[in-house]
Amino acid sequence: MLTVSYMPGCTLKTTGRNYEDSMLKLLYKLNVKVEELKNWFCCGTTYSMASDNLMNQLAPIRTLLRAKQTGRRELLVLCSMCYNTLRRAQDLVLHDEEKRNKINEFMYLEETNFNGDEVRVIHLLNYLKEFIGFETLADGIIKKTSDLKVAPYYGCMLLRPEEISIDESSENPGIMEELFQACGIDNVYFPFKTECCGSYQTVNKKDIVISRTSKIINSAVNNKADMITTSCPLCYFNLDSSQGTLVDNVPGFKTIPVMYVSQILALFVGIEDATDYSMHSIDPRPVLKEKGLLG
Amino acid sequence: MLQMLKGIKAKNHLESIKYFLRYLLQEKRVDAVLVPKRHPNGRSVSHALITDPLNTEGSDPLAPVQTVNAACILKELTKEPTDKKIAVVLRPCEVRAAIELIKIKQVSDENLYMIGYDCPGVYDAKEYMNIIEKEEDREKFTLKYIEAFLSDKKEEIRESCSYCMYFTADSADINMAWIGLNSSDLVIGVNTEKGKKLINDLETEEISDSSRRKEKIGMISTGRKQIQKDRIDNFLDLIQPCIRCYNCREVCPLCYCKECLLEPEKMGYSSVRYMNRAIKKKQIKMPDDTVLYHLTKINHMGYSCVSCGICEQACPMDIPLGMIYNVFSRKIQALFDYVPGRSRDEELPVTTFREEELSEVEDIQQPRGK
Amino acid sequence: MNVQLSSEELDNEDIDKIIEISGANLFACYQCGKCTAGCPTSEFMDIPPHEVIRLLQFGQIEEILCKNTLWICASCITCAVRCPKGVDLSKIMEALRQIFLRKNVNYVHPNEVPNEELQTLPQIALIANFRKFTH
Amino acid sequence: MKNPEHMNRIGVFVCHCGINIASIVDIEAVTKEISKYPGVEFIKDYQYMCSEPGQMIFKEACRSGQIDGIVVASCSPTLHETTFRRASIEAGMNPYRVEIANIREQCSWVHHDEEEKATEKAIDIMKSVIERSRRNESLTEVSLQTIKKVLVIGAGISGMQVALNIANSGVETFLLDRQPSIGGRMAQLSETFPTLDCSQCILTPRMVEVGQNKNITLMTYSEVEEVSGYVGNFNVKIRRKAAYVDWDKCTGCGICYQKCPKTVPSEFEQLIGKRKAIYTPFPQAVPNKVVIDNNNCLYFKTGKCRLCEKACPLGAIDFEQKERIEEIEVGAIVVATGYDLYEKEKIEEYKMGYCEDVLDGLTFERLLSSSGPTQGKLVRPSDGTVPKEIVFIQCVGSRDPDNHLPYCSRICCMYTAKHTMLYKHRVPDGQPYVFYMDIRSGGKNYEEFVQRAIEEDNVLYIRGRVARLYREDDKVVVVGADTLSGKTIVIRADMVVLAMAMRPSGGIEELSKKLKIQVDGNGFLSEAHPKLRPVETLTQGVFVAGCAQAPKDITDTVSQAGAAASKVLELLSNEKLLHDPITSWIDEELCAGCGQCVSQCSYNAIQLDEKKRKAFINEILCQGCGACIVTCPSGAAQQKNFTIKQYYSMIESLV
Repeated sequence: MLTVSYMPGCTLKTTGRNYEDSMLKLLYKLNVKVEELKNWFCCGTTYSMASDNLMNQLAPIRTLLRAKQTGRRELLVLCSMCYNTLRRAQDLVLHDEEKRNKINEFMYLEETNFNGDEVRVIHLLNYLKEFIGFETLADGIIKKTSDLKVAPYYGCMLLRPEEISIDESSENPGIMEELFQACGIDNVYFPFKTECCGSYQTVNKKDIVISRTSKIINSAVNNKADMITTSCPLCYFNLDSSQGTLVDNVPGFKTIPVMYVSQILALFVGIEDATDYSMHSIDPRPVLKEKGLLG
Repeated sequence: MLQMLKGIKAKNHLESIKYFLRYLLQEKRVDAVLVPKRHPNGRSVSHALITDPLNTEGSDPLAPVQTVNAACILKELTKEPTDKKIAVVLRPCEVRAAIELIKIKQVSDENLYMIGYDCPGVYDAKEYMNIIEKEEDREKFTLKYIEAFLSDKKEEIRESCSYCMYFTADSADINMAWIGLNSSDLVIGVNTEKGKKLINDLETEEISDSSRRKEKIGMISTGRKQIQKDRIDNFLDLIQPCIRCYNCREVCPLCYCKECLLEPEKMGYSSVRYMNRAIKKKQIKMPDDTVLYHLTKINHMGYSCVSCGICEQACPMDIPLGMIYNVFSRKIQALFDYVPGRSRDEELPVTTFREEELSEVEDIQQPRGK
Repeated sequence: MNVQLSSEELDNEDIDKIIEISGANLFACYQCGKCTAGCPTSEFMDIPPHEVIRLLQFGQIEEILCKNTLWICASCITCAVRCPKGVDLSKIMEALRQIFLRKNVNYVHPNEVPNEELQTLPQIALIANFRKFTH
Repeated sequence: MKNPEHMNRIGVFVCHCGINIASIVDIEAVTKEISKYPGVEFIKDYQYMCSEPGQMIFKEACRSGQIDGIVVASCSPTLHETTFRRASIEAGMNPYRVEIANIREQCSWVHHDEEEKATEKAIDIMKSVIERSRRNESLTEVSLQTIKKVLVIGAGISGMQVALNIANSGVETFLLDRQPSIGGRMAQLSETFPTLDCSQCILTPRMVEVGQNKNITLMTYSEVEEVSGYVGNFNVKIRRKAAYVDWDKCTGCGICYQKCPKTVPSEFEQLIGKRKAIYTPFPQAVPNKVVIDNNNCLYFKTGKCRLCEKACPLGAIDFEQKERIEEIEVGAIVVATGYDLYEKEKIEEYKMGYCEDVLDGLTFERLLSSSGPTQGKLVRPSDGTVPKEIVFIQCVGSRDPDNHLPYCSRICCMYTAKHTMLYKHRVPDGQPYVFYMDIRSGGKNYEEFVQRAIEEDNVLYIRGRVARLYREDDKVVVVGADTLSGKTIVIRADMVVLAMAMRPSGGIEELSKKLKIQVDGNGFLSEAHPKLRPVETLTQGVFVAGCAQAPKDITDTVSQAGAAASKVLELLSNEKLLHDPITSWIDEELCAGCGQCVSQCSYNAIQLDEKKRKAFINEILCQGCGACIVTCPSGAAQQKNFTIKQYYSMIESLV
């Protein structure tokens, strides 16, 4: 049995609950023990790019220190924002000796230092690929006949900047496609899979987010997808929640459900109770029923 | 990986080594064996080239004295090509020196089989002569010495041995091991294809657990590392007593030039010139090239120096040359990530250019600006 | 409005600060516009991203701070990934926001976010937004 | 005071260089001091030593028989060493007895505000050079016979031009190419800028001329295997690949490829056209001979077929043919290996848009070419429709140091303009768009050509890079910027042409190693000097031409080819080559045979005799760089007239 340390981040306990729940159930079924860090910190959600201010790096580094103290090499993260923030903070510490020393000096109360290479921040997708294997995952697929077509949406934070990308290419990632292909799930050509959804502008500049998501959603719909799938709680929120406004304002706008990768996988391996469908503003159940994934 | 030669049973290490050498000659695996042998009067040892198996009696490679770095003898032995195979029994520093000499083509290893052994270090030769004088059973002195070494009794070995980090002959064709091993059987490590050929149909048994040996070697290394000096602050003071006898050059296994660049006649110095210079500079030091001599020697040999310490032993003025060489050459070798005698395949640092070194040069030439 | 250029104008403390905070080399930019072409939000900006760098090259930092461009940027880092000259524009945008916010002014006022929004918005959106837009 | 050992009658000439030296260095004081220096027999100063009267004084002194060594204190030896050495020859003295003491660049110029010190330094410099010249030997230049034959590697327009120029001067030339035919990239082009004349029409006659030239031996379908020797005497082993066809019999009638059942994409057609497994690359191929591509031939793959063999009326097919190594000897080598395009697959952000209708420039040329797969009809490879909206993107992979190649590929601005015009001529109602960053149109009539495209053919030039391509329906969406208006531009294109960066053709690195010439950071061949020796390499006797050296257009390539040819002819015009005698030699008494010098020699001039345990220097290869001398711990390696003793005495005179 595999055991892995896990850092959920703030949103997976609230609006992103479906993501965490489905992931936990999925990994349980795959015989992986997920141990949440006892004492994690909010990562800051967005990486601070001001090089003269290291305060913002303390929280992610502290979380990494906690992970280091577990003695495990990997720290599993699900949220793209957490992934990005932790990875970049780690990268900073690893490659900039001066800043590493400064940060470690500041955290003199900690029992140990963080050097940058003790813990690998690993995203769920990489974890599934490297530690479980897509073939193993495929072996557990029981819904083999479904012709559900998914549009895998990556967003920004898993891919950029290039040096922290989960995949080898920031422009043409393929890990989700690979995963779906291995599991016999169709995916569509989706040229907007790496285009930004508008991110945190959703708080005070809704119009930007609406404009972005409409392009992304249209591209998925035009390419005949039944479902957009993502692994970021903010992308999920923006893509899902903006559709209500779009329906009201754009004549002929076609909606499409948005689901987390783990939600879809859970369904395919036969876990039906992983998800609270009432949290979706575009209810995926009709499509899921049509495709034989829900009874 | 170490293995035990099964056919060889002897009461102690020395005996088993002798037995092995005798075996090599008897079975005609080699035509001759070069090994330190006790003098008839029993006081000192010197190298003998043995062809008759019976003459291996009296071999004493473990005797804690080194009168010559045997790599020098190999230069003589392989000057011209012969078809006779020779097994040479060498201390680790001698193996390393020999490998360096192979690289610079001063020793040909075509027909040589290098057999190294765990080295307990040696006394200063003069001191050894004094001690052995008082010993009744000179044969047994070597064994007593090894026992003392194994039981960690502090022995007054000569200084350059006391910080030697390469006391196991891992780059020889075959190395004979005893440190950290219980048995008095002959335990060997085979490190090259050649070594494998030498023992090919002998019955052996693998030694599965060598953790105690590793531990012991680690312990000795750690202790020795602490003794090593890292810098020399008074180089000029240290070499001041030099009388320019050039003994250090004569005994150095790696000084291979036919005629030293630093011979006065090569400098083109005439009496007139000495005089002219003295007039111009008000005075000059005579002999005037001690500093130049030592610096040049370090410059020429630093990357290959194996720190055998034979130069220090040879110095009539007791200049700590072994220590000086050890400090300088370790720094030079670290620059190139080079350990002399570690491997036959490692090229001499001065004869190659690594690609990353090239980029260092480029970086200097094209500073990155805004 | 004319831009009057002079050596003093160009040798500007604020520009040095931008370079310090961002670590980006403004002067490597050769104005190819690839950042603008790829920017997902450029249509909402007063001035396009490449012009931000151009104005910085002219030392005209005030010109930029009064535009909305730095607040429209969503830090998606597409520009930095594609830049042929390795100029990290996303870091320059961050530096510009910092220059503004460090004068102790907020661009977004957390108190003014409607309560029902606070209930529905994910934490990451709120925290990220406040991090980028408040001092 | 006489030195008994060495020549000791030295004449010294001090040049004022107008006021360049004399206004700083006190010539009188120098002359006075040096005249007292041991061995100085004669001293004279003059306003301009290099002038005619100055040289007269110099020659007179040489002829007097009074002196046997000369030191000229003047400017840098790079300027006038040759002048004075030549003068000494005329006066009957060995030129290597003349040395220059540099008291201008290394003294008066750099110490112009400290006259006294400059004078002292001038004296020191002169003393040390006098010391050195005391032990100079009379040397004679080494001469070697040259082979009056030339190898040209690469038979594109550049290599063809070099070969023709040389062959027309009566020198035998081997023209080698790894392809079955000569012609290179230019044969693939449709029309050429800025005249729009047909590439084939101007190239084919040249190819025929090359094929028929008595002094040119074609070695197509061949590669360089090994190069040894040196300037004037190269020995080259050439691998003649197996064509599986006896070229002595083959007439290129083409019956075989009509019968061949196996069709594969044609490399010459950039994979949008087809060829057979037995083929000539294109109908006008020179030599007009077929080759069998054994990777695709059914017989080689399955053991069955041999239809071509049955069809060939001349019995030329030979499935048993083996590749063979041929050896040739030449006096000079010209490298003209040309270019490849940077792979478009490396542009990740465009990949989402890739389909059959996104082409690189060369493929577009084939699409335009009247001998191409569509006979010059401009249609989309995907569905055969005529593209109405066509986007050209420049600088793809070029000028992108962070992700791709840093340099400008130099021809794309012009050929893109050409592409737009050719497109408009074929599709008058179509709309071409060009994304550019700068337009570089510095050649004769080039700017006018670009302006013509913009003004007369209504090509819309958009200043900015393209961030991304993706497909939508059957269109390719191009997302770019126009930095002039500050707008993001989106175009739904029917076809996209990428002006991919140019890079040296594959295999150039191995070839450069074989030839011992250098490549630069981008893989192009390095010239000996960027301005003054643009077609020579640092290895004597090896020259470069065309895009192997840097991106360039046909005009520049042909000019450079001419330059390379003239350098070759200059070299071979001498019966014998003279080699500077200042070379290294090994003192056998001292050499211990350690071999360290061998690995230091960049010119392969040193060999080790392992039996004798001695190193030997081939003085023809030795360039006198001194690397072996520095390496040799024994002082066995020495350089003529730069011996260790000479250095010691130079130092001695200074300290």
